[in-house]
Amino acid sequence: MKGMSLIVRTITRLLAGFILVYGAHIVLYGHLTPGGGFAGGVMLACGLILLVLAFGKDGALEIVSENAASAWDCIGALAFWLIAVLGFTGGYFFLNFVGKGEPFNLISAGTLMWSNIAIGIKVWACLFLVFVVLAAFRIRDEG
Amino acid sequence: MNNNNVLLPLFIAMPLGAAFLIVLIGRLREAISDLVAVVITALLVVGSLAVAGLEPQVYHMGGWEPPFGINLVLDPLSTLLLIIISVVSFLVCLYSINYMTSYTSKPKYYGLLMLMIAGMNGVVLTGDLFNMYVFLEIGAIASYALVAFGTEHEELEASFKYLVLGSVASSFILFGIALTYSATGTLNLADIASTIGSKGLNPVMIFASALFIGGFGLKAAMVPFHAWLPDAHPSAPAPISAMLSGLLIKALGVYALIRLFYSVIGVGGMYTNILIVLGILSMVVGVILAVGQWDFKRLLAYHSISQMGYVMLGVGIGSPLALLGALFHLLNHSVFKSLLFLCSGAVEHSTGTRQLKQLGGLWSKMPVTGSTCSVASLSISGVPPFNGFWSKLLIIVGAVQAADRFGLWAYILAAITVLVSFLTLVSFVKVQRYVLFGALSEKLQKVREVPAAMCLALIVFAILCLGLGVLCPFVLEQLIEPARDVVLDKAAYISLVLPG
Amino acid sequence: MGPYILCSMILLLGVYAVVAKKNLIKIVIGLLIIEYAVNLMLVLVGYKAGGEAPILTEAGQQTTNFVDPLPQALIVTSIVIGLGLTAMVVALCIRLYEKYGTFDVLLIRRLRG
Amino acid sequence: MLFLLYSLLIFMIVGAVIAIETRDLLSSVICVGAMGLGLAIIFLLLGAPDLAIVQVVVEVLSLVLLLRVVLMREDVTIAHRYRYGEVFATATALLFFGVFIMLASTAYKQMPQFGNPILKVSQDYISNGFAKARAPNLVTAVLLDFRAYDTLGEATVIFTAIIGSLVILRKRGRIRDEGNEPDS
Repeated sequence: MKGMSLIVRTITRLLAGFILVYGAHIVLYGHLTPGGGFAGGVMLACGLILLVLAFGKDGALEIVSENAASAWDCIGALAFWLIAVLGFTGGYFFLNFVGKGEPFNLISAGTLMWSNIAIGIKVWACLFLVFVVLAAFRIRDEG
Repeated sequence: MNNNNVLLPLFIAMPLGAAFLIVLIGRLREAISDLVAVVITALLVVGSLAVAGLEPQVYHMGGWEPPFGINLVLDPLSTLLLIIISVVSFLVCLYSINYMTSYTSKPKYYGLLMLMIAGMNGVVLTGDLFNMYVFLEIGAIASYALVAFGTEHEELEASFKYLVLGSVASSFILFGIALTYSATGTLNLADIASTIGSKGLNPVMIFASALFIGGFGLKAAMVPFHAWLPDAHPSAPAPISAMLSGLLIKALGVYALIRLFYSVIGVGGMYTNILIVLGILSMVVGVILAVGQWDFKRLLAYHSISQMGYVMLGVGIGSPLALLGALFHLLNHSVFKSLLFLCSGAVEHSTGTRQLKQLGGLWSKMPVTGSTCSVASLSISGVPPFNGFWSKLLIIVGAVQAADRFGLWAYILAAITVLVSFLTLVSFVKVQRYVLFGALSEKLQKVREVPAAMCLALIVFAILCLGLGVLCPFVLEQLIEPARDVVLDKAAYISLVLPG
Repeated sequence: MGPYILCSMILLLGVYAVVAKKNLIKIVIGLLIIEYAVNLMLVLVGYKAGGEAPILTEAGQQTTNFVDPLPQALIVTSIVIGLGLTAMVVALCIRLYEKYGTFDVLLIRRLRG
Repeated sequence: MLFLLYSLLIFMIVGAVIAIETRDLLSSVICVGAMGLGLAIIFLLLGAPDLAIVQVVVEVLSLVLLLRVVLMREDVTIAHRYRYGEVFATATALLFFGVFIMLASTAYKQMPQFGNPILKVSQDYISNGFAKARAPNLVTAVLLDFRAYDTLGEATVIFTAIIGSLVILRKRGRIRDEGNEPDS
């Protein structure tokens, strides 16, 4: 897949940064404001997909390769799983084992923020991965 | 009562973690994925046998009391399903080590297999309606992907059909959940049961239960909703066919229906009649379609529909004896149908075809596959002393005993059951005749027996077939009767989850 | 009651598309429509007249006239499941198109029954 | 407020009809996108900003995915009118519609009135959720604390679906050796 024109590239470079930062904000502040790991993760993926569309597949894959995305996918899932299993330290699967802290601060509500981050990484990686694979899928010539 | 046994969440957490891990590190060495899968399923077998002796108990996820949090419920019915799932999936993993070498991306295969096991364990253990939906989707989505694993024409097409029908069914189930939530204000199964019990069935719950019958009935491949199964089950790789026919339609379909209609919604006359009609239809239509088949796996798939009809019939009749037979047949069917699919896989692995007319005389070349296939055929046809005989006998006697409720119809039901059993026998005599006996054709002279791990899985299954038949009274008393008592006692389920 | 009826109409339209249409893309669109209808039903069931979004904005806020947060949590899950299914069905459609060169279901029929 | 809800619902129904009946696949997909955005506005209207955000971003992504399929071929209109299904499919659908409408018409009369949910369990989340989970966003509190197990399931579903898509999109499914052709 080839990239697009210079104007598109320049605007995308500016815009993608904003989208990525906004996505990260949605992930981090999910327990305080509307949003959460999932919505933020999709936004992060959309930001990267925008880069793929503007700069072509090779340009974006220099930032995150397919293998790396696949690995991050598993790592995010494992991290969330680990948060669940670490609840056993308090006696229950999925116990909110981190101290709850002062409400309305970023570091509060125990595991909620960490869960959001794990989900964010997972969702970002897997959606980016599936887009890249779908975009790269070429129909073989017959015969 | 509530001692929060740490094993309960591990039934879901272990296969989930294993799935993530296999996909992450499986790309380094394929052998790692074999090893992890076999070890984890072996641990699940040990775990399921360990919880078999325990008292019924409830696990509160995250320490939140029901109905505010999600809870896991272990009672004898769940235990029965857990044991079936663990044992079959362990043997299937063992079998896959060699069989799946003819496919690419083995780690992803094991990852999806683990996810499917996690989904089924989740459905079987959960005590929450929406959570049941979520885990049902995990199992179902994993199975859609596994059906398409070979990525050939038929496989993709079967998978598309299965996916479309399956996700429509899931949507109906979710719509039913929305209605149930609206009517009762809760999602906890026991809480729903107690709310409904005090008010009686209102039209909203009737609507919801109709959606549940449609949705779960499709997952269980009851006859008006069976169109996907004869395509999907034969298209999958043989171990996956064994998982789908042996486990998935039971855990996602039949178990969920039993749990919802006996423990939660409560069975009235209308529901039982619907289940009986669906059961009879499945039995007759399934076996009639099966008799004319010449594709080995497709024939087996139609027999799955027919045999699940037996289970549904027993569940619908609902007398203690018929339920006992239904649950025992559930166990037996998962053993002999898995074995038959694995045998068909072994034949396909060695000869490269599964058309009955191209086979023949394999007994001399593949003694292990041949003898285990015969054992399974005798089992499914209901020949004593194999396990299928006893469960069919119990269902037939249960149907006859229901004469006081259904009058003459009870005898007609019993007669149809016997007739279907006979047709099953005819159909499997055909399989024996064309696959194992007769002349060995030119092309098949070089055929060899399958590798040792595959043989081991086949032999263990055959021993289970025989063992379940010979030790029938013991199995009934230890496993099936407690499960049956749980099914019939709705109040006990409510007081188990919501004490006081 | 009115919103429920309209919501059911969307559901039935989706089912109609899945059953009657003979084009892969139309069937996928039917699935998406069914999914919208189910999500809509869940949010309608949880709506409380005059209720606010269930998010506290300051410490010690006493308002409890919130809409039901539980169905909303369920819908997030269900939307995600829907996205996963969409990704998968798209992959299947691409492969089927590669194999058969068409989206027409009537031409994609190797399997019997 | 109710007027707006009804007009949005009718907008969605119209969108659905156009999406199903139009012969142009591209506009069909775009109509579905419009329906999804309508759904997002309904979420916003009914006090669910979290859902609105999720719905919008998911809608964008699934639209991109659907366009990927539709744009695979140059000519995206449906060439000829299809004969409408077999008798069996039509009969099943009609039977289903009949049963559905019959049951729904009695059920919706008995359901709690729109705008008056029962709030049996949820009242506890609303009154005590903040005190227990210490998260101001109650939806996230339910999602990641009270029902975190569901969310693990949800993350697993998307993991499964993505692995499944990768499996389906593999170039080669089987490793073939001499004449190992199952569908000959």
